[in-house]
Amino acid sequence: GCANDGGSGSGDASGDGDKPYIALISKGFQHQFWQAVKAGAEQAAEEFDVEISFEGPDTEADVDQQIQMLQTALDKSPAAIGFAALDSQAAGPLLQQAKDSNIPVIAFDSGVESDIPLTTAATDNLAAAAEAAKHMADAVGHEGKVALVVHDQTSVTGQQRRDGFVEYLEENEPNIEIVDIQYGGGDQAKSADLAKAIIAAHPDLKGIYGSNEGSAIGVVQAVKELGVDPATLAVVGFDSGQAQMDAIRDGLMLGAITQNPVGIGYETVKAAVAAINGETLPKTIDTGFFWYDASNIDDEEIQAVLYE
Amino acid sequence: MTPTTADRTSAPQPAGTPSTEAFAAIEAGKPRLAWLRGSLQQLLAAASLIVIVVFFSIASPHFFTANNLISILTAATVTGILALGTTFVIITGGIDLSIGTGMVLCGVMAGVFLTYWGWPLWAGVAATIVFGGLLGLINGMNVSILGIPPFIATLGMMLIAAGLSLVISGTKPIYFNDTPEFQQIMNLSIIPGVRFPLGVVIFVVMIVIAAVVLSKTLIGRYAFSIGSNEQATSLSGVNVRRWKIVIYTMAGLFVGLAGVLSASRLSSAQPTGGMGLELEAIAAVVIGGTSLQGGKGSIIGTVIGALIMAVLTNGLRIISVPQEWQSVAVGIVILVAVYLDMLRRRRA
Amino acid sequence: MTPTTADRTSAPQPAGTPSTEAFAAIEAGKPRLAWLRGSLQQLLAAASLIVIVVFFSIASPHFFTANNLISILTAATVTGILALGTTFVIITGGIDLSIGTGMVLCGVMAGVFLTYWGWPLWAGVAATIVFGGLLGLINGMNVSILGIPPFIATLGMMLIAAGLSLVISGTKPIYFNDTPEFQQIMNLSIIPGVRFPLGVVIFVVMIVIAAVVLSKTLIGRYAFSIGSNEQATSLSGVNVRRWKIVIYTMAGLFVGLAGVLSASRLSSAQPTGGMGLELEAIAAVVIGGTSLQGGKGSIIGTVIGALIMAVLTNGLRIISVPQEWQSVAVGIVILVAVYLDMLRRRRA
Amino acid sequence: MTALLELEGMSKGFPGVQALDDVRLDLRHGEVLALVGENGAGKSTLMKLLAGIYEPDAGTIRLNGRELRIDGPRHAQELGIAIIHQEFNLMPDLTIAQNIFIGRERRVAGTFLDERALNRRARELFDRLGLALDPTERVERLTVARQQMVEIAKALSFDARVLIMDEPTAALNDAEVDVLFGLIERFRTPDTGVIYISHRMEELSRISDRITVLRDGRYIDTLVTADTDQREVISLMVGRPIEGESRPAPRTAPGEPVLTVTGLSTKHLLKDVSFEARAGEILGFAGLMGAGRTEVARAVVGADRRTAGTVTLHGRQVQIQNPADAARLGIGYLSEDRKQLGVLLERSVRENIVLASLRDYVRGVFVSDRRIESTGREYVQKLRIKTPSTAQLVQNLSGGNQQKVVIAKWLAKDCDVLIFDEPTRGIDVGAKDEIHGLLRELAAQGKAIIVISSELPEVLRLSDRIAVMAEGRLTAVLDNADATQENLMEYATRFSAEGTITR
Ligand SMILES: Nc1ncnc2c1ncn2[C@@H]1O[C@H](COP(=O)(O)OP(=O)(O)OP(=O)(O)O)[C@@H](O)[C@H]1O
Ligand SMILES: Nc1ncnc2c1ncn2[C@@H]1O[C@H](COP(=O)(O)OP(=O)(O)OP(=O)(O)O)[C@@H](O)[C@H]1O
Ligand SMILES: [Mg+2]
Ligand SMILES: [Mg+2]
Repeated sequence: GCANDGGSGSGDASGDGDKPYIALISKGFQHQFWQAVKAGAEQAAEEFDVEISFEGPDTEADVDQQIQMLQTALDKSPAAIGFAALDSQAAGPLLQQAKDSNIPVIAFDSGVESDIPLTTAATDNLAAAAEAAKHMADAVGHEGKVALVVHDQTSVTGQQRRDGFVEYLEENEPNIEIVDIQYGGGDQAKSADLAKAIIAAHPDLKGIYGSNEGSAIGVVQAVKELGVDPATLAVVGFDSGQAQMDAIRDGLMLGAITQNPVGIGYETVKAAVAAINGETLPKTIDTGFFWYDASNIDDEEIQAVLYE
Repeated sequence: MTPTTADRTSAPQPAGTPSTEAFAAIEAGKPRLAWLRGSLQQLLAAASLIVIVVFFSIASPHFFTANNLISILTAATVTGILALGTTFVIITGGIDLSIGTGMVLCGVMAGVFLTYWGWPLWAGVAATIVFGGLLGLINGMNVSILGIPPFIATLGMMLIAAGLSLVISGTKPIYFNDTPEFQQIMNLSIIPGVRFPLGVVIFVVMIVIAAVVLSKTLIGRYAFSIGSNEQATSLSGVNVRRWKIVIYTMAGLFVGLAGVLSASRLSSAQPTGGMGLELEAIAAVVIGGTSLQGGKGSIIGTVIGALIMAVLTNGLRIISVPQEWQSVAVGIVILVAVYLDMLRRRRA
Repeated sequence: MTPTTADRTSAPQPAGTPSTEAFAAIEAGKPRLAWLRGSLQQLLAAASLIVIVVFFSIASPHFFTANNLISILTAATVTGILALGTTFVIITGGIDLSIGTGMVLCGVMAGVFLTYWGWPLWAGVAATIVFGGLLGLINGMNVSILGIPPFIATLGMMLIAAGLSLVISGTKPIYFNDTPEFQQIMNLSIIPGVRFPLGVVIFVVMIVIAAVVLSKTLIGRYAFSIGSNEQATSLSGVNVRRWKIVIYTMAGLFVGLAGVLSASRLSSAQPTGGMGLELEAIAAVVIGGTSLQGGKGSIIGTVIGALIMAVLTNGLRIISVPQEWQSVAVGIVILVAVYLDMLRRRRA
Repeated sequence: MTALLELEGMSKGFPGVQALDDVRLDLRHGEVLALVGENGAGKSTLMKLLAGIYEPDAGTIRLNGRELRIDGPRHAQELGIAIIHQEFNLMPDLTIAQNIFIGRERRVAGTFLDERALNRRARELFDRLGLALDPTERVERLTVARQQMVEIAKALSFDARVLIMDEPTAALNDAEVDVLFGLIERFRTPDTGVIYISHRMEELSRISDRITVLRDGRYIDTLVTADTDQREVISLMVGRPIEGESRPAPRTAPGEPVLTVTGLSTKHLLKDVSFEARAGEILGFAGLMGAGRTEVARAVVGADRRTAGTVTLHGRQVQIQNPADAARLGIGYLSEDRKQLGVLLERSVRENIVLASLRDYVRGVFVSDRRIESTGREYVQKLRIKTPSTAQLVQNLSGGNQQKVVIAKWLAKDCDVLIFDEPTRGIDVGAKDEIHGLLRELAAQGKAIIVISSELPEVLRLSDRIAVMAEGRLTAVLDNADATQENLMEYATRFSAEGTITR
């Protein structure tokens, strides 16, 4: 069956419905991360008794598709909009249109560079990636070669998770060399194939960082297929998901950063409700991130932000 | 290319061999009538489109509103313009897979001309369209001089364009901050009060131009002829190579224009994406009844195909069909629409 | 003047440029010798592949190592198996766009059979392959009974499969925790000490099976006939509709197997992705010399095509070409390889 | 006075075949020069050299005494050489007018096409030539004969000095042949000349002034038609004498009916066609162009939809939905349209020969290439198919040899009923005799053979009984003894319902 689409059954809610309708346009919908955001949003929708819909383009390269989704959402005259922009400027005219129609906009995930959104519920990706780099540095003994498998080279999250990692190492770890940065589109098989090529090209590689769920699992897969000893090659990941959690428990992966996607979804809807009610909101809502590894993976606090 | 069994049975030919005069008589009133008959059938071809529109109008009060219909046309504009150019290529029996990423590259080039190099608006736009033509020219030469099969020639171009967009833009979007008028090309409201964007007007103009070129000029005539029987066309003394190059180049000009419009719409040149757009555009062409074997096709069909796709995508969102079901629904509707269209033609 | 290289040309070939087969045929009535000559030429077709391999071997010491070569084969396995099945479809003059997302759907079904329903391993795997055949069967019936053009029929299936994968899996990966042996299908090391995965062996076995089916059975013979002249084949008393269904169904079985292998490799059924894989597989087929017009093609060519793609992707990464340049390089190499192959054939 | 066109020392080789070897030919002003030779003698190849399709390996071409090279089809057109190819070169998706004037469209304001003007020009042309063609009709809807008329009209629409016709009458009826000869006579002026290729010997004396004979790619001789006996030409062509023609002796005991067709009708043409074909006999079908003979055959084998009618085989009524059903029941149909519906051009000779009977070559699941090769070779020898090997692609064979391949395809399959639609189209006199012999042999084995032919002499020579069609109806079934060219023509032109008969 189809997973929790309870809230999005009827699109007529906004016009004549009893409940206020909030349209959420995310950057994707197929990945576990976005499904977790959706789950958080639905949780809040239940709690605050509002109607929501949750949509995102097929890939994070599809700016145009996202703009069309935003356009369609506006045409449905919602009470509020939650928006995670793939490109803030590209969405400019539509955001202006929302403002002109007095539809409050709440930004989430990486945010929207504009003063129209009332607030932003997001992870600080630069800081999160730096945290991953710190753990990587510890694991490789502060020297040697490391490589990155990043999910995307043009999206803001891809760039921030790359740059946060790279900048931390450049500033703090003079003896660590970054030998390669490759992009696998978040596709597991493709990421696995390219991680294998990186490992082949650098036999003395000491660590690889995968910047999202698909990239990280791909790296783990590469390590598995090549039979590399996990003790000699540290793998650091991002986000959660069953496969990554298993890899950490099995010792194939050192650890990973997890955001709080459920929190992002929840806070977005909560802020939207507040905005509908005319309340004032803080400029940003930091939903936080966490490092987890074999030592703390079963902690209650961590389990709450992981998803399978 | 060759008449199918079905065609043969369906072809309505009077028995016997009428005399010359009889032919002359039939001739007298024929072209007009035949044209009427032809366009009536085209209108019938739009039946699926109408059914879909009616369905969504009943399903949601938000669908059949001026604003939403304009949104649909806006959404159809870029794919539609790509599909128009590709129609010519497909009629010759070729294919162009490079239109999606080619369009993205053209958008990036618009950014280079206008933002990096600071050219005036008109020059930047013109240069971008010409650049699209250049991509098409290369495709055309690869196909017709080097003899590389169109699928491969344009697949290569698709990959090259995808890479070059990233290289040239430095993997970052380029914004048109110095030429704020640029975004008006797509977005300017031409009717005060109503949000009727200039881009849609451009789309309509391009439809008319494409239709005229296809039916009234040598380009169209030779496109049909080449797709119908390339060898015979060549033996008739037509310079098939040259005309193929012309046709691919023309398709490239459409790609350039689509690049301008999509960048204008987003007020930025996004260096990624575009991959998959070619399938969407080709689907619009084929749904519109143009044959991938070449020799058969029409502009109005392509427009209907593009509209079917745009209406479906929009309508399913408007009635809030869960996203995972949307592509299932689109797939089924495409199958049914094309099947009904086949039936109609077989019966006709 | 050289009439175009379009393969379909039925009229006389230009002076001094007969086809390879004609050349081989001079061995008047000696099929064995002709075969030898034919396969020698196929080996020559691999020249581009060899050049690329040599280039990368020189460029990096890490390229020509046992481990890396195995990585390349592993990477080629899934696309390669898809390409094998598609070769048959393309030889009939058809196309199958549904193989990418169809494969994803098959993976999800493997998860349903094995994890949700707890079937034993062999049953789950068999059922998945059969399920792939079912998808192919539907494609085949749409194409041959309803008469929907292959491009549209399989495009519809592509969208439907993409949606159903998400619906059935609940947009979550399905893990094979209850059947840990499942991941051995792809990953089991068959040679102790060396990591030579079972999946690659399966790939090789499938190559052999496909080659035999294509050259030695009615399926292959009729695929060529249908692609060469469908109407003449039909009038010769061949049940073209039925054989087309058989061929699409067979391609579907390959899709099912690819679904098993890709899910096995990741020990999970990922419900997303697959889109774009069809172009990659079709590209492998066409690079291998199979004509999209139908009537011409070979399994060995497809394998070479798949290897060229896999070697390129791997090699460019090994020598650390910046990623934005990689797709440019792949595009150029594909163009050049196919162009040289055309030259060789024209000369032969 | 110099000749209009002179060829000297022309040679052209293909891999494994020397198609032409030191051939010469001269065409005088105002004459019709016939070019004859067996299938594969090199006639079409020689003409393709003139049309700029092939480049000669050696040889000189002189037009009005001026030596020249022909660079391509366009150049040939500009030099005033127009050609009707043996195989059609038409664009099926375009209209007749568009086909005729392709590459020569006139434009308004330098840009726009004027469809009306184009159709007007075409209609003027047809009026001038006296052809009944509708300029706006799409070519894919035309029968083979009409396509041939379009090709002829196209060639005559050029302002040509040299007109080359490669077997223009192969698909034509006597009536249309008369029209064509009229056109040729009108074309012939003191400035022009015609090269005319045909396998129909009786035409040569009617139309040609001189006859040039080729054999095995070599020049043999040129004869003045008026002083030459037909038999002499044939023996020069074939290198041996050929038996005269004779009509079959009346059969004493008519065989059992094998195929019985009753009340066959189709949506557009056929009305209530009933006939039977008996074991051991050849049933001929005669009629004018478009009379519906092809349509009868197609409807019987299920290639076209029937609106009414039953087919009975060996006394049992059968359901035939498609040609596969027919083939399974032992009914074979050889199409008149060789290129579109007959051969697989890009496949080998042997593959084509076994296409209809491929199932017989399967051992277990595998196809036996060795047995295919031996069958292929058997028929190559039996029908004298001129090819370097059975692996040769059919597209590299001469037209007549391609036709032999199609015939071989049906001979190789064991059918009870064989329907041959224009089986000897493009086949030389010698081979025609042999094929007639083979058909007789098959009939003698107890099969029912149906032959559709537009050549009345062939129908008369071959058939035990003759069915005549007009406007989709069967107007007569005659015993051979009662049939003459005259009464067949009379039945073929019965254009109203009154003459319709059953059986
Ligand atoms: N493209 C080609 N490749 C190889 N062989 C060829 C090619 N074209 C013609 N031939 C061979 O050249 C020879 C002469 O062929 P051509 O078509 O000129 O014969 P023809 O006299 O026109 O015969 P027909 O009466 O059957 O039309 C034949 O043996 C034929 O097989
Ligand atoms: N593909 C087609 N589409 C439409 N009409 C056709 C087609 N083929 C044949 N016809 C029509 O069917 C009628 C009968 O054609 P058919 O081929 O059966 O005649 P025929 O007696 O075999 O004569 P011939 O073959 O010499 O033209 C003609 O009026 C013809 O125009
Ligand atoms: Mg010939
Ligand atoms: Mg006929």
